[in-house]
Amino acid sequence: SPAKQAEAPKAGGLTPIRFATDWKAEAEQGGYYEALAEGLYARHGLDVKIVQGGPAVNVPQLLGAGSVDLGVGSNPFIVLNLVQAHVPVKAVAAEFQKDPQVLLAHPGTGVAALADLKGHPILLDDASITGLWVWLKAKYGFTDGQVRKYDFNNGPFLADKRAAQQGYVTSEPYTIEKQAHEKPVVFLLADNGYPGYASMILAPDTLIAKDPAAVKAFVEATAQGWRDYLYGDPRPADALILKDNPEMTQDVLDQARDKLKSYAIVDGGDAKAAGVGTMTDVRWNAIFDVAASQGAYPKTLDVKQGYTLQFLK
Amino acid sequence: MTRLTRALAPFVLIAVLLAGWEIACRALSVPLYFLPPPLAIAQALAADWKPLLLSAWNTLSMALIALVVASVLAQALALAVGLSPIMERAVRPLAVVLQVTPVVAIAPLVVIWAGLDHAGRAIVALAVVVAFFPIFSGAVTGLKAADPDLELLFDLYGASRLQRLTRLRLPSAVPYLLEGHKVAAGLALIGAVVAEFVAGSGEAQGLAWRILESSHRMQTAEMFAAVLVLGAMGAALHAILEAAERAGLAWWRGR
Amino acid sequence: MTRLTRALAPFVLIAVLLAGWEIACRALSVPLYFLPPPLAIAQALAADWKPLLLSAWNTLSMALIALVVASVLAQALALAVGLSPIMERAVRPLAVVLQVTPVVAIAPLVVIWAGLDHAGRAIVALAVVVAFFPIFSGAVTGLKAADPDLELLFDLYGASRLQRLTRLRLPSAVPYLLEGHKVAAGLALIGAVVAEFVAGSGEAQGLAWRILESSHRMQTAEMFAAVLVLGAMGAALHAILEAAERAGLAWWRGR
Amino acid sequence: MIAALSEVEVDYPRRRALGPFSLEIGAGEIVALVGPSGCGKSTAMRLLAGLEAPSRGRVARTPGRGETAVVFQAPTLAPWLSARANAALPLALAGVGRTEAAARADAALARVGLKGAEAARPAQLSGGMAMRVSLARALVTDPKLLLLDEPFAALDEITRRALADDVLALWAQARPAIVFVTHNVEEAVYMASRVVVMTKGPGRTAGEVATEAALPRAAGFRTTPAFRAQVEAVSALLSQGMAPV
Amino acid sequence: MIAALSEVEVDYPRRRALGPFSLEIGAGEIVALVGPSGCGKSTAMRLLAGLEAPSRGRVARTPGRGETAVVFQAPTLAPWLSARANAALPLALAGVGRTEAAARADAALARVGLKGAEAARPAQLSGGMAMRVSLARALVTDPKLLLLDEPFAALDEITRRALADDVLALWAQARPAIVFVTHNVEEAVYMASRVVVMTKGPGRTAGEVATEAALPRAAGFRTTPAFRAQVEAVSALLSQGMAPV
Ligand SMILES: Nc1ncnc2c1ncn2[C@@H]1O[C@H](COP(=O)(O)OP(=O)(O)OP(=O)(O)O)[C@@H](O)[C@H]1O
Ligand SMILES: Nc1ncnc2c1ncn2[C@@H]1O[C@H](COP(=O)(O)OP(=O)(O)OP(=O)(O)O)[C@@H](O)[C@H]1O
Ligand SMILES: [Mg+2]
Ligand SMILES: [Mg+2]
Repeated sequence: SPAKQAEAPKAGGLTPIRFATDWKAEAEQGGYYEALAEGLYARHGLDVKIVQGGPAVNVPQLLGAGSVDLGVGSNPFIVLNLVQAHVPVKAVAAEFQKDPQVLLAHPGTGVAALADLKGHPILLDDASITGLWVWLKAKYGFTDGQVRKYDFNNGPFLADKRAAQQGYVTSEPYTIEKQAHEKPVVFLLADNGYPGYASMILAPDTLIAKDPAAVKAFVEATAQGWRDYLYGDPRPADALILKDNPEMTQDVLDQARDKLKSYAIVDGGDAKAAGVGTMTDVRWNAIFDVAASQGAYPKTLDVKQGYTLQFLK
Repeated sequence: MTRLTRALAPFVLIAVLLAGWEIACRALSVPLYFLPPPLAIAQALAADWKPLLLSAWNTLSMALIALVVASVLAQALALAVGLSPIMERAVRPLAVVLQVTPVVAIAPLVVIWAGLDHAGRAIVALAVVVAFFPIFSGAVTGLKAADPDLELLFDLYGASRLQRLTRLRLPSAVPYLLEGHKVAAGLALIGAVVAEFVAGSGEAQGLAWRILESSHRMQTAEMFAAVLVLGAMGAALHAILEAAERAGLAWWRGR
Repeated sequence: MTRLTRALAPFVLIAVLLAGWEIACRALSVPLYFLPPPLAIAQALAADWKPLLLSAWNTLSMALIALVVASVLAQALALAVGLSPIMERAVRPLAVVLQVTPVVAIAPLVVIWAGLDHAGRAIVALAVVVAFFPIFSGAVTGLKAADPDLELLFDLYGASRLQRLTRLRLPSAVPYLLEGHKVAAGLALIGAVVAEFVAGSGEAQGLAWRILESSHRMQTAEMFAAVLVLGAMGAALHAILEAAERAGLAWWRGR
Repeated sequence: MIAALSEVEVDYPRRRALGPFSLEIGAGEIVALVGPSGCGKSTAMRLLAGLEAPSRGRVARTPGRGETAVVFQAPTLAPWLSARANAALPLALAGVGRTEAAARADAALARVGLKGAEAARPAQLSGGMAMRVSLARALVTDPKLLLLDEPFAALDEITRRALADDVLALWAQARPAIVFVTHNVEEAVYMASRVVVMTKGPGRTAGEVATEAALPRAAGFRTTPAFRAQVEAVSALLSQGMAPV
Repeated sequence: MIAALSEVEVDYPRRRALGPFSLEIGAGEIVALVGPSGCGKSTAMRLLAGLEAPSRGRVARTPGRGETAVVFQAPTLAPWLSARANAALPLALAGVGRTEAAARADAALARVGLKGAEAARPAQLSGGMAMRVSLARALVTDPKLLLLDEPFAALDEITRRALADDVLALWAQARPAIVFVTHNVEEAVYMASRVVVMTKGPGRTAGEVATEAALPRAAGFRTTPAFRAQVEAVSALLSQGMAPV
């Protein structure tokens, strides 16, 4: 039970933290793994255990039930959903200033901009349908009828020239090119005005109230982890990732890390000045305006309930 | 009185269970998003009944088509197999492989085959895969359940394989076929839902869409409401098949 | 000769199908990631057989535990229900609701209830949900399939409800129970896989993880190899149950 | 009075099966029921056993639960039980211990000439053997009312006579009321204190023939003129009852 | 010769069911098989029908497929078919048209006294009626070999005699070879040109009694001294065969 975990004796004086990621170990979690591998968490007084996610792992639910202490929120809609469902969980840092989400289309089909995808079938996963799809509909007038299920298998996309598909800038463009020898047209949503953060650290209110120091320690150690992963020696993290996820390969990790840097996913935007993990009220309000414009959320929703800036410098 | 008791029994048990659930939720103050109490589910149901019914209809129609297709295919294959023991030994393992093949694994292939513009076909095909086996297995078992003395009689009169199949084994299989369909009906329904999870489109939003949406938005009460509608559909389908089974068996036994 | 034919039949059919598949793949030059030809799958199998077998064992053990639990629960509940028609009317709709409840919907709750560190328990519980219904339904149907004249005899000798259940209805249900278990075995296997899809975290080691992983990476040949292993397990389990059914029915009929 | 049917009628959807028909069975009486095929004898037996309710008329019965034993027209054995377990069934249901029940069942099976077949399953028995297991099952308890529906029909003359004498010997000990259906008129007269003849279906009473001679019969009873006369009387009633009315 | 068993034996796992036993059935012959319950009569019938193979010995048969008709000891009707459809089954299997098959089945049912019960299901028939449907099914075709396993056991004396005469009339038309099992010695002598008596199981031949009188029997045959003498002879063989050897 959650209560018991929280009061479990600290191993060697370290605070035990179970941290749930939103996907199997990959370069997109490099900062967390680097912090763990380099002992940054331990140096901050934390005994962190990373619980791998997957296509069906629902991090907010795990947090709400107290099964884990901290977790990754993939996109800001998750935070809005938490607020709407009155789940006492908050975002405490945003590791990705730009969401790496992309839409992919086939080359030579006349799709030159996102707006051209109107009427095309678009393959989206479950989380994206309740997330970025809201933004896409609002901005481009897409309709639900275009949505097709994306099972993280590129086959259906490759088989249909009219199709578009979601992806991570760090992952799908590379794998598709490798598999199908076709360079897909890539639209980074963030470059098209999508305001969302990604890879946010979520913390339950109880933990924030009871042990704010631990939360702060985690946020700081993670920020350091990201800096080290991107600009230091990524090998400790890579080794851990490859161990947790034996299906991962080094070439995929390398190209993903390159993309994280070249697109300035982690250290672009506000982070350039304010450091890794930063969030702002302005940005959150912008996010909420987009999300609520389609009627998916009541205008009265108090977005401030969903995040706190108290752990950021 | 007893008739009333009988008619009310399911409702009484359900009411008792629901009351216990409601009380437990309140007593332990379980958060709504974790496990919603029945009243919250009822509210969600009342608020959303219109889109829910529409989704339910979408799912049900897929499931019914799938059930019919599965029924026809499974029985046809069982009959073909019933004509020759060698065919049976050859086909049966393949049927098992089909049964244990995860829908998620073959969904992309089926989607490719059906084309992205025909999500409905893909859903039906996947639901057929899920519902196929109990009917096939029941048919194969039933085809062998004929009275051995009647089998001797058919030997005696020099019945052809086809005659034996249609005039003896198929009628003998009726009780097993009915049972197989009862199990398959639920599987067709859940198969349609699972298929929509993995191969659905936004065009005809079935219950799976509602369930996933509510689940991701942590609106657990809404999710339970959708599951409840699904359960009610399943129960109704089952009740219809149960009645059909009773009538079928009475016909079969001749009393 | 015929014996040989019989033993070889499944393999011949499979070989023919595989050959057709291989030829079609080559003739149409289907890309490997869409639909791999059998030879590619065989290569994947040969390359990965060690981890595959380990994963298969993990999945199989979960499925077997689930099958046993489902069997015990379903039969116990069917017996309880068999004691009173009112209980039956009350419980049966709930069983149907359980059958049509999508594993995906309840998986998060079950995972939380089982505890994140006991993914195995959650997987077993979910697989039990999937495998439960055919056994329960078969048991309920079978409990009613007793010879009406024997029922009269039990009336006459003033048998108690329990006596009637254990000495008449349960033995009469044997053929239906066997059939139910045959269907449930495959469902337990696929249930374990699906449960692992939705409840497994990165730590999970079963076949599901391999299937998903290969599917996501479009290593379709590897995915088919894993599905093939799953299918082989299913076929083996089915063959065992089939033999058990034959023996059970021969015992039951007394010849 | 052990059981009585008063003016009973049994209707099935498209067919009347029996009646109006009346029959009173006194304590310790042996009554034979004869009549054409399909006239409602088995139906009447089910009414006497309390296993069916009449569409009209009244059925009165005094034996309590477990005090009636029936041999149905078909063997009605549980295919999954051995001959011994089938014969022991009424004892098992009455809570008699395993070993005692088995011993008594074996004795009953021996009495019907099935020594050595105790472990056989119904599917391994011949038609007549199965019927005898069914008879053993009825004899294994100590019933107040014994209802036998053509118990000896599948048996050869010699086995048949031996079993008839056996049933009479059993009767002499405990004096249950016995009603039995037979198509063998001589058997009816030999065994019963009263032979009730039914008309063709839906069966009514065509007549009754009572036998004065003491039960069980003295040796040589079958050759007495009284016996022959009664057989003739029953046969005459039968022919009468079968003529179109 | 239509069918012959030469020194056949049938073994079941723990029990010998028959033999060594020999029997030759000539064309147009009527043979009655009598013997104690469980001696292997039904087993011998299955051998004659070609439905079972002996453990030892040889079975020879000349009738082709569909030229043998059998009435099993139990009715063996399809519960989902009406009496008419059950009786018409051999015709349907032989490819006879629907209307003709139904007409012939109705005629066969009428012959066994079941006019009016054509639409009834087996579950709605009495024991004797079901057995008669089974008999009608055997009579509906034109078999070369007719095997009847206690066809009249569940029937009253009058119906029984009428049916026996009916079978004989049928025989007079087409002269099939008939083998029938019965426990009624008088019936055996009345109907058969030859009565084969079997010993108690595993059955061997205890003896044979042939009847000179022409078939079908002249009226009053049952009252001739020859008839009585043959009945006595068969009964004597039976008692002998049942004595422990
Ligand atoms: N499947 C079987 N397994 C074992 N024993 C069997 C089987 N079928 C028959 N028997 C045995 O074979 C013997 C002969 O059986 P059969 O049915 O031929 O007897 P029958 O002469 O027809 O007797 P009845 O007059 O009672 O019908 C019996 O002792 C019976 O127990
Ligand atoms: N379930 C039923 N539905 C319709 N009719 C039935 C049913 N059961 C019996 N009958 C009819 O009731 C009548 C009497 O049947 P019953 O079995 O009592 O006859 P019976 O005198 O025992 O004949 P038998 O000597 O042939 O056994 C028959 O005409 C039969 O067709
Ligand atoms: Mg009767
Ligand atoms: Mg016999």
